[in-house]
Amino acid sequence: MAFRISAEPIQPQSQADVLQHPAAGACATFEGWVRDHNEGQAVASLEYEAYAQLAETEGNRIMAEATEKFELLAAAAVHRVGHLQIGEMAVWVGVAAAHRGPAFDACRFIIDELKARVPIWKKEHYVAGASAWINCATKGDFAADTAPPENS
Amino acid sequence: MAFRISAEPIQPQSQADVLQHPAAGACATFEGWVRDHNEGQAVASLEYEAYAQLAETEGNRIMAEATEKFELLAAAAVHRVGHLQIGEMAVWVGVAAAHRGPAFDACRFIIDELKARVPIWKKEHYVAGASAWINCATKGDFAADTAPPENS
Amino acid sequence: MKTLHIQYFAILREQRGESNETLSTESNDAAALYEDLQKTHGFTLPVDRLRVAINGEFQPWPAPVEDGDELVFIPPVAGG
Amino acid sequence: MKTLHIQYFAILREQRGESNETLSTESNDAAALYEDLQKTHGFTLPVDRLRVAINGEFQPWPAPVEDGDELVFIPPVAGG
Repeated sequence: MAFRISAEPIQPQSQADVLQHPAAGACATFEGWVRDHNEGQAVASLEYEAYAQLAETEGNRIMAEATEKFELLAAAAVHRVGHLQIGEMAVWVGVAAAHRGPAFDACRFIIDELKARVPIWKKEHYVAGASAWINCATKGDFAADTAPPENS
Repeated sequence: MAFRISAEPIQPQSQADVLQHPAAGACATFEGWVRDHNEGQAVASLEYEAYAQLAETEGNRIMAEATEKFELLAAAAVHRVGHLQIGEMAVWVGVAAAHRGPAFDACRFIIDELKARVPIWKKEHYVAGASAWINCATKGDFAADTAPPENS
Repeated sequence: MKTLHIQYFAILREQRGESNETLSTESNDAAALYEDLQKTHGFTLPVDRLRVAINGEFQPWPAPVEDGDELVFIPPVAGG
Repeated sequence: MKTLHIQYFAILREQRGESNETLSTESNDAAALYEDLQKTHGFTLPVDRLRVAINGEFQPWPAPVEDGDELVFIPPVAGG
């Protein structure tokens, strides 16, 4: 039931191996990938930065909450940091449970809580050259270092 | 956007490769595993049998429904047939979408519909020696070939 | 008389003791045919717990049959 | 006077131009300290959009500080 921060590319298969459990009939996973657009802008790459110590503490707290709330048999999650290109995996969450309902619900709970609570930050680099820390706007939608052009 | 029946063990990584899409920010997968118990009975192994032609037709219809309903960017699923041991993967479903909400919803829709509509049958072999085709009971919970002992 | 080809799966295959058979019948629909076969072979599932596919597609009961049709009676499914 | 150790991440790190600093302050809580630092360094985020961690744990505002504490001001998170 562990959450960790990784500076190396995430290997989903080796993550999934820890979920094996003879009583498990259902395994749900979620992967967050770097996509080529956000809020109408063409994205070139993403930078992720974490306060790793507290991120792992808070992430493990979320895993424990999910385990208790949904009667999980196993759960694991990892979040990448560093400079990621389009298509790279930013986050992986996997859970195993006896039945699929709790597996889906727990997987979604974990990714929702990770996104809401864990001290990880994301800077978008746009194809047009600007960049912005997401959710850090003090006016408008972005806290742009340089204003992204409107038509990018 | 394909569903298929496989007599060979499912390789999730090679399945997942088909989901790659530059606009995809979210990938949800579901795996059904053979678990060691069902309805209070200790399970030794499972046999899956399919009417493969219609299973693939109906499975692909479900994939198309999901793709339209949830604006998926990619989707794939495979269901195993044959005699499976505890821990083996019986079914794999994977979808990719721009955002995680539709990805989770579509993945769940697909597995729910596959289970409800696709002509695949499951025979449970119990540790105690009996076996039963699931959902085929004509009285009680199981259509047992031989009545499973009550305390298994 | 019609000649029909039937495939059996799962519990019906086991109860029939065969995976398929070709037979001649006066039945006009798949529901009536199943009820005849049920008596002969002791199928435990009543017709209202089955679906039927004709020539590779699900058909609503009573599912009229024609000479040369390929039928599959479909017990309650249990994939996943 | 208290000596405090501060780590900066993300937008605050960029706006501060440093990942960490040690400073002496008369501030009694992290909220007051942030507002002083905000004036000095031009941080764009107001204190009510931040959280604060002291010695590795989240603390509710105004978050009293003691000599030797390690502080991290936490901008709105955006994992996933």
